Amino acid sequence: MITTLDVTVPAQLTLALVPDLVLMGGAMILLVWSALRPESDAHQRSVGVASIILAGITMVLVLAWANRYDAGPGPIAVDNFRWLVDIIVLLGTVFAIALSMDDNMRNGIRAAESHVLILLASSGMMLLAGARDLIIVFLGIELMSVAVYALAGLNRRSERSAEGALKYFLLGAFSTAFLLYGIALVYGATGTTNLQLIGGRVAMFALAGSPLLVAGVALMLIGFGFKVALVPFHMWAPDVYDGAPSAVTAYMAASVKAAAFAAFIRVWLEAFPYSYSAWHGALAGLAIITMIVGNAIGLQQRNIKRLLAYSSIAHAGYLMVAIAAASFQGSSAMLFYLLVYTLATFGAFAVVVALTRDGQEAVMIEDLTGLWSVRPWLAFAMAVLMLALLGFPIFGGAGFFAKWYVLEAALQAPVPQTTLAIVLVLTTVVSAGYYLYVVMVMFMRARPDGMPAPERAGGLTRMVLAITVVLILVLGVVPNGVANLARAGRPRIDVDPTLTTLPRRISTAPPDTAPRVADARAAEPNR
Amino acid sequence: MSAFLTSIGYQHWVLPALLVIPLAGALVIWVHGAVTRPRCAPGGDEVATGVAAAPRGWALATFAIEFVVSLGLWWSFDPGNTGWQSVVDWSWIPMWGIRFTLGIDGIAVMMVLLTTLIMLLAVGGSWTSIRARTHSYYALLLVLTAGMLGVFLALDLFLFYVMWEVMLVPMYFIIGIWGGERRIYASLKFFLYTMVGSMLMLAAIVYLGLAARDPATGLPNFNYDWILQHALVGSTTAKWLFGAFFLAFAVKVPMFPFHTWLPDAHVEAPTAGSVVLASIMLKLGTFGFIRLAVPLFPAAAMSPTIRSIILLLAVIGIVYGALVSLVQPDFKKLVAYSSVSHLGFVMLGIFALTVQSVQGALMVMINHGISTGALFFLIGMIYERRHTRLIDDYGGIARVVPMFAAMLTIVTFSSIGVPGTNGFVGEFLVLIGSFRTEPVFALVATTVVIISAAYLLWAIQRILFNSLDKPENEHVPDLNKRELAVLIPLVACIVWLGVYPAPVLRRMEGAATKFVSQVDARRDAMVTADAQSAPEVQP
Amino acid sequence: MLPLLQAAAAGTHPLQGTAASWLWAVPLLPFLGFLINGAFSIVSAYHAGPADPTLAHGDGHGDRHGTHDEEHGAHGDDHHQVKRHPFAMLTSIVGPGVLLLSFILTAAIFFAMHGAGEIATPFIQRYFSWMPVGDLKLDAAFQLDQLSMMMMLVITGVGTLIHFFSVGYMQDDPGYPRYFAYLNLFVFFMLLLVLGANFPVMFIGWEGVGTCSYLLIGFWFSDKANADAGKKAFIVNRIGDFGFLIAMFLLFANLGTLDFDAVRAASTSLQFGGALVTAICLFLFLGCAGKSAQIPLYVWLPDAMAGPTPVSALIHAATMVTAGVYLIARTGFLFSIAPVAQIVVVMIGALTAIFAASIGLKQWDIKKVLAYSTVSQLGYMFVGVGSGAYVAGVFHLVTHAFFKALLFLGSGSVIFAMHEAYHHTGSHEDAQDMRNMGGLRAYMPWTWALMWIATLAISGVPPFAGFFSKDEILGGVFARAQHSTIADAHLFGISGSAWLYFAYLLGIVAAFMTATYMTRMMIYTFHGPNRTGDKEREHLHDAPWIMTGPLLVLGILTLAGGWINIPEFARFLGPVGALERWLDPVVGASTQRVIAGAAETSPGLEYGLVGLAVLIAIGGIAYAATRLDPKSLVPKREAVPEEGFEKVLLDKYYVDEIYDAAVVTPVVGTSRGLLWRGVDAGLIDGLAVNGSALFARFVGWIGSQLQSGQLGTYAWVLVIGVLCVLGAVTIR
Amino acid sequence: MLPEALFFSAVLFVIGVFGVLIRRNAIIVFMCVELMLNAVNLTFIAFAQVYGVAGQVFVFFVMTVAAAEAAVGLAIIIALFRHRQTVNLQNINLLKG
Repeated sequence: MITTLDVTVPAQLTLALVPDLVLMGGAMILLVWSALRPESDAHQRSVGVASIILAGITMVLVLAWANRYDAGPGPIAVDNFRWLVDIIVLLGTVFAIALSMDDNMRNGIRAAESHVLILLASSGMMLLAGARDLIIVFLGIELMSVAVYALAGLNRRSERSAEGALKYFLLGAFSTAFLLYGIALVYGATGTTNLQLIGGRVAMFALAGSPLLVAGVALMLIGFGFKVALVPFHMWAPDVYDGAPSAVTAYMAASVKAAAFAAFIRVWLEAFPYSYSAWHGALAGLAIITMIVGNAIGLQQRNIKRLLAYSSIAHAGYLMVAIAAASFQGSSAMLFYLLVYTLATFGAFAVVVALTRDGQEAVMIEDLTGLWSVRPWLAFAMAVLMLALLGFPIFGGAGFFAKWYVLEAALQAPVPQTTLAIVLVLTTVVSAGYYLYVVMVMFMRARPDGMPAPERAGGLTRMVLAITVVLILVLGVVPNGVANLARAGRPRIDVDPTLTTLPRRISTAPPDTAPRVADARAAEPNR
Repeated sequence: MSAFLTSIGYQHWVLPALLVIPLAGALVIWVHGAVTRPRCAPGGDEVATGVAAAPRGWALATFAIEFVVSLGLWWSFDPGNTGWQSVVDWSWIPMWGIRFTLGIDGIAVMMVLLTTLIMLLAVGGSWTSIRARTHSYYALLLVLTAGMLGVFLALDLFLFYVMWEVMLVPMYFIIGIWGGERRIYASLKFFLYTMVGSMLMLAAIVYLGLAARDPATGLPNFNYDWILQHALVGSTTAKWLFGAFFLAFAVKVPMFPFHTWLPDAHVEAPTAGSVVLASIMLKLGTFGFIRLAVPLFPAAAMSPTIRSIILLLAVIGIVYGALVSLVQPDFKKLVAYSSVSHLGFVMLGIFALTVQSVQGALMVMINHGISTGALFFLIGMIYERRHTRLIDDYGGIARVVPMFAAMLTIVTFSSIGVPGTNGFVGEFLVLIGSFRTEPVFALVATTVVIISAAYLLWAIQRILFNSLDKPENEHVPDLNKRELAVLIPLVACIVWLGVYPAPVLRRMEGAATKFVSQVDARRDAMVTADAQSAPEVQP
Repeated sequence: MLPLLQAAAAGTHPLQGTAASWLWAVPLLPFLGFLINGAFSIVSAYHAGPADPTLAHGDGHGDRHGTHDEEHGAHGDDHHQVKRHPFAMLTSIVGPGVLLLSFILTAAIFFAMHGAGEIATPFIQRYFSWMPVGDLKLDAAFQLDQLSMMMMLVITGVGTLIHFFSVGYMQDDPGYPRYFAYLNLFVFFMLLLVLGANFPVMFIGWEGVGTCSYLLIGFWFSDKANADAGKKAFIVNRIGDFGFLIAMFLLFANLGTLDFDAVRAASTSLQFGGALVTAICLFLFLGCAGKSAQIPLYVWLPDAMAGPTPVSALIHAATMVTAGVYLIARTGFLFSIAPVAQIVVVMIGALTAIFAASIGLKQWDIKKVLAYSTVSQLGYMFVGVGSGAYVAGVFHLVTHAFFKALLFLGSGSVIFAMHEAYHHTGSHEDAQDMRNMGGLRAYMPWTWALMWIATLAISGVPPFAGFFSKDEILGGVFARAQHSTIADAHLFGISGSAWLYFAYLLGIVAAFMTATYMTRMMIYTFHGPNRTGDKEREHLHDAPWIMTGPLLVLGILTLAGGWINIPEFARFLGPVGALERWLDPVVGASTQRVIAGAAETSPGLEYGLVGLAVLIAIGGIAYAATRLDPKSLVPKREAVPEEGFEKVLLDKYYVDEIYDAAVVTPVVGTSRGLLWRGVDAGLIDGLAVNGSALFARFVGWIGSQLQSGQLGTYAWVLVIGVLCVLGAVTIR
Repeated sequence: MLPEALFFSAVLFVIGVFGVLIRRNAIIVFMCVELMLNAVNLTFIAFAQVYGVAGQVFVFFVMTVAAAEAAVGLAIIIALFRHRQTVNLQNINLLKG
């Protein structure tokens, strides 16, 4: 019998958390160092470099830990899903720090601790990736969020930054309360906070219809929905993205979302597969409305950061399709998607960073007019990134495969998600309206006379841009390696031996409307 | 000839080579452009400054090589063999069941040859009309070629889809950057319109690949032949899937009422863009019907209701396109609407489902590619001189530009379908074949022989004939040698295919017959299976 | 039948190895001429443009005036230095030369055929496979039989004469080689039409001649009226071609073949008078009505006079317009089993004959008179072939080719002379209006004499050619009205017999009108005082011999043409019914089927009919000669406009205007207003396409309005979302 | 006992929600959020009566996290106050659209 949070088993906690702990510890040390010296550009950069190195070390550690260590069904998951999410998060971390070093220079931000905050947020994300207990989930979310609240308000000279941070903080805390309440209710319904135990008990005691559980699931859905910016819990996102420094925005749009989604899908796959019929309607509805509204409002945007914000909302909708599939196909698809999405988002924000001038309030699409004639490579990169976000084959590189994988997962699910698939493809067409608008402005409008060419982008920005674009394009032709990893990176269900003897199909709902993970796994061919 | 081709292992490398050559050419031009960019003033007149010489020269050379390489297919293709030929089958993404499979049948061969020929000529048509950013232009043209050929060659549905989308982007840029006044609107409309259809097709392809999962490995499989045999879907599902494919292809064809992107795209695109759109891209839609939509879902496509609806739309398109052409003030738009009419014939031929009508549809595809391509070239040439496409801005210019007039007249006759030109062969076969199964539709479609004569003759009368009453038309120079070199191959094809189409028909006969018999047989088989209430097979 | 066919296929046809194996060269020679003349034309006209046309704005191209003046020639009205085309000499040799060669070859084939004795089956030459598709096996094949032989003689014979005439008529035209190129091409297609061994090959010729007609009518394309006329001819012809196509489709769908021979063999399986064969025949006749200018599709032919006059003679009188008659004779085996269709053909023919004749009565343009006359005469031919009197119809086709070509060429000479005269003085008068002529007999005696011969012939005065052929048609109709399969059929509840009698009556009346308007034309043109003008008058003279020569030959043919099919009552003239015997293998069986074994008309009745016809002809001439006073005419510019019914006739019953109002305007209006602006731009593009884009933007706009920046709003939306989710999971 | 505790905590939670919705002062809104968190804590405690110590452990975590959150949150509010001289949320709407 698994007990909740048995701290006496180091293998389940301490050892399993070594990479996270290294990152956290390192971040603490860097925090102290960053505070030791007065604020200056040089200091900011050196802390940044150190942060990147730390993130790199952590990544090496993650790679070393992967496939080496088995912890059983404890509060910390030790599976490929976690490691892959860690890698995606750390990749984002490196990009974010790199961009933020350049962006800080442009905006006159000298706060060296910004990089450390990113590291701290990342450690929260890594915790989320490995969380198999609702307590850990909560801790991860909060660790991540508190750091990001601070990051959002990083630009102390900017009123917009402060406003964004305030909105993020208040609404974030508000929604955390819902999440927490949901956790409490689920705990009340099942008596445990361990995900796999919840799943097992729901099945064993036929709790799928229990009002406490259903309400708890719904509130947790809302809590996660806020973190990943689902409509109608999305309203903070455009404002916060707009106000925060571009590098932080990228980090929020990509990594925060990736980590939240990782926890989201793990909770849903491990804890709530047997309450499928309870949550599926609401979740699918949120996915549909998110895809539609996100893309539709995107059409109205002229500020690139807001445009990318709505784009990220729409992408959250697409990812919800993978969750709605309620299968390991879905989680693999999500991993692949998150990686590509992280690359594309950081790439796009790198362009924003490259276009930012000091003292400029916001980068508007009009600033891109005729970019092709003055900064052809930048325009080319942006076009690729836009097409990647659109999910266009070859020219959009891996963006297409990401969508492809999600579609495949949706249609291959135990209950094929045909409606969601159709909404996904149709709203993709809507999204073409604004992605192509960006491309059009860059290539098809002549640059007005007298419009200054953007300053030459910083080296790190260009590096981020090059890496993301090249990776996207390469993965767009040969996705094999990453796709194989993503397929291998499924959450592991360490089935509780006490549950195996019990009938699995206890449920208040009719049997065929309540597909289970077990079914999903059976449907998944053995490979 | 075929012995020589065998000795160089032609059929083993030709298909990938056809894709690689243009891409390599594009890469060379791109790199050249990137290296020499500082010398070119962006947006400047690169023809006058000589910057354009390198890219267009390279493009011409690449397309010439491409054409010569593809020409071997004429001999290496074995008309007696109805299977896939020159197949290459490489692994691509094994875990998703995606392979890189190329192959040709009689239909694809002709389409490939048409494509390589038209693209070669398109360079000639762009020679002086594209004056800015020539490096990018020719590189995009080459990429576009690879995409279009990929669609014709793909035997893997995934690959088909990828290629289908790949050709969209270069065309989007070609219209959007080098197009006319309303190019931005037109290019976006073109892109979105096409994408609505193709995204649904993507979902359908995924569904099919999953439905045809390999029982041994559990992997989806997107191989065309495999899906044809193993993707068993229930009749309702099949109708939905067919609907998705239908939309994708119907937009591309374009069938009434999905055609309104075409006039805008045609009018705003630069000459070569219009030519490629009309000559090749529209054919991809009908090719899609022949290759995918109909054979994959014969029972759905040929179910009485759906079939009648499609035939009705086709015939409406035929008549409607012709009538709307009648009143167009813009010659390019006129030809665009006439394409709606012509492509309606193709759809009629395909869905009438007789050997004659299908062969006729294929001929119309080729003929329309040649004649309408030539028409757009001619419009482009006169546009370069007078900078107007409005019919009323001309009049009587046959006196000033006799060679242009001669060419335009011949091409017009071909488009009208005067016997002895290629246009007649296709239309005649479509109609005579359709009449056997769908006499009423064929009858209505036949009335268009009258309207088509009316709109085209009226148009060329107002351009070439009547009195030369506008002073600015009095000193328009006639076609130059390069332009003649572009047109003469097309005119030669017009006459050749009108007088002696048998070699082409023979090469396509196997594929067309196979299409008809296979669809017929599978339709009946599926209807019988349905009657026995076969359970819905879930993927 | 079948063994014979096989014998033919096996190459044991009696014509095998004779001159007939050169059959392919007959059409190919004119085609060669087309290529050469076409090359002359284009090479001389073409000045290569600059390599970069965008930069060139017409500078440095002052040397292209040579090509500017194409519109002049016979029609031009400016003073200009006559400058012959640089290739004029070569064209003059090649153009008529190829035709002459072709005619000689045709004659050789004719003699080979004549010498070979009775040939029961057509001589079919297959050259290559044209459209082999499934069970449709279309070959590029020629078929030589007595009918096509006869047509070939007419085409190449009359064609050669007209080519020679053209050398004189067109020599100063800047488009001289182009003219001959078109003319040669026309002859090529016409030969294809008559030689084709299956319907589609015939159809190539069928549309090909239409195309050439289009090009030649619009030869002086700088004048909008000419270009309009060409276009109109093509489009109206296309209406007919629609019928031809449908007939082919019906044949193929039901009989599975389109070869004449095979269709003839398979036609025996068709039900006599059945709906299918009637439909086929009616659709075929629609084709004929278009090509041969019958009601309701005759409207293009009068306008077609816009072309050069020799073109009118060749295409719009002698050859192309008779293609419909040829087609019915060729497919007589179908028509003879569709009596209802035959009634339709006869009636349309008869109505056309009288309708066009009545319009001819009031035309002032000399060519227009001849044009309506042609329409009217074609009506006669259809009465003939429609009533199953195939030989009579074809006979009239041949004689009409002679005398109408003569009339047109004669009128060409007149116009040529008038034009020259006006040209010398720089006058801008209408060279074709009879009111400007008068008394030309004194200036152009040859033309006068020859045209009178033709007039008498067309009026049906013995012993000229027209008399025999027209009489045979009228006699044939009368006989069939008495007894035939047609007489037994019913249309609209009226017996075929009554229809045929009615047709006969119309034919008689039309014959009277024919004599009248032709005499009117001759009197106004050649007799009475001259109205050309004092200065101009001295320049009037007969045309040069290159033009008058062909006229002479045609005059002889008009005189003697009737001899080829001498009727029983005139057996003293020579061998009776030579043409009938010659054509017997082709149309004999069909004719017999229609006659259904009826006895010959009684000699008494026959003499009566002939007498009536002659009376009518002479009466018509006398009526015109006595009632018309050329002295009262004034030149065109001084003439007062007609009123009343005369004006209706002059304006051709306003048929063109009615077509315009009933067909053209509504179609164009609907297309523009409803289809293009309404459906296309409004409904599909505006509502569906841009509408859905707008709708998406509207949704986005609503969403972004909600995004007010107010934290309170955000919290409210969030809580509403919470309630919705809670509701969704709890309420089922 | 359990139903009463749950009901009470639910009422507290809803009060907190309404506070967030209605009040316009950033500090008070934040206090309302804290109220909601404490409502949840109450729920945990109530369930801990049934299931054991885990719920109580959770409450400690929540309290700690709330404290950390408060620190960051107040800092943000102060940062904004420096710019705007107000913490009234109605006046804070630079970012919208």
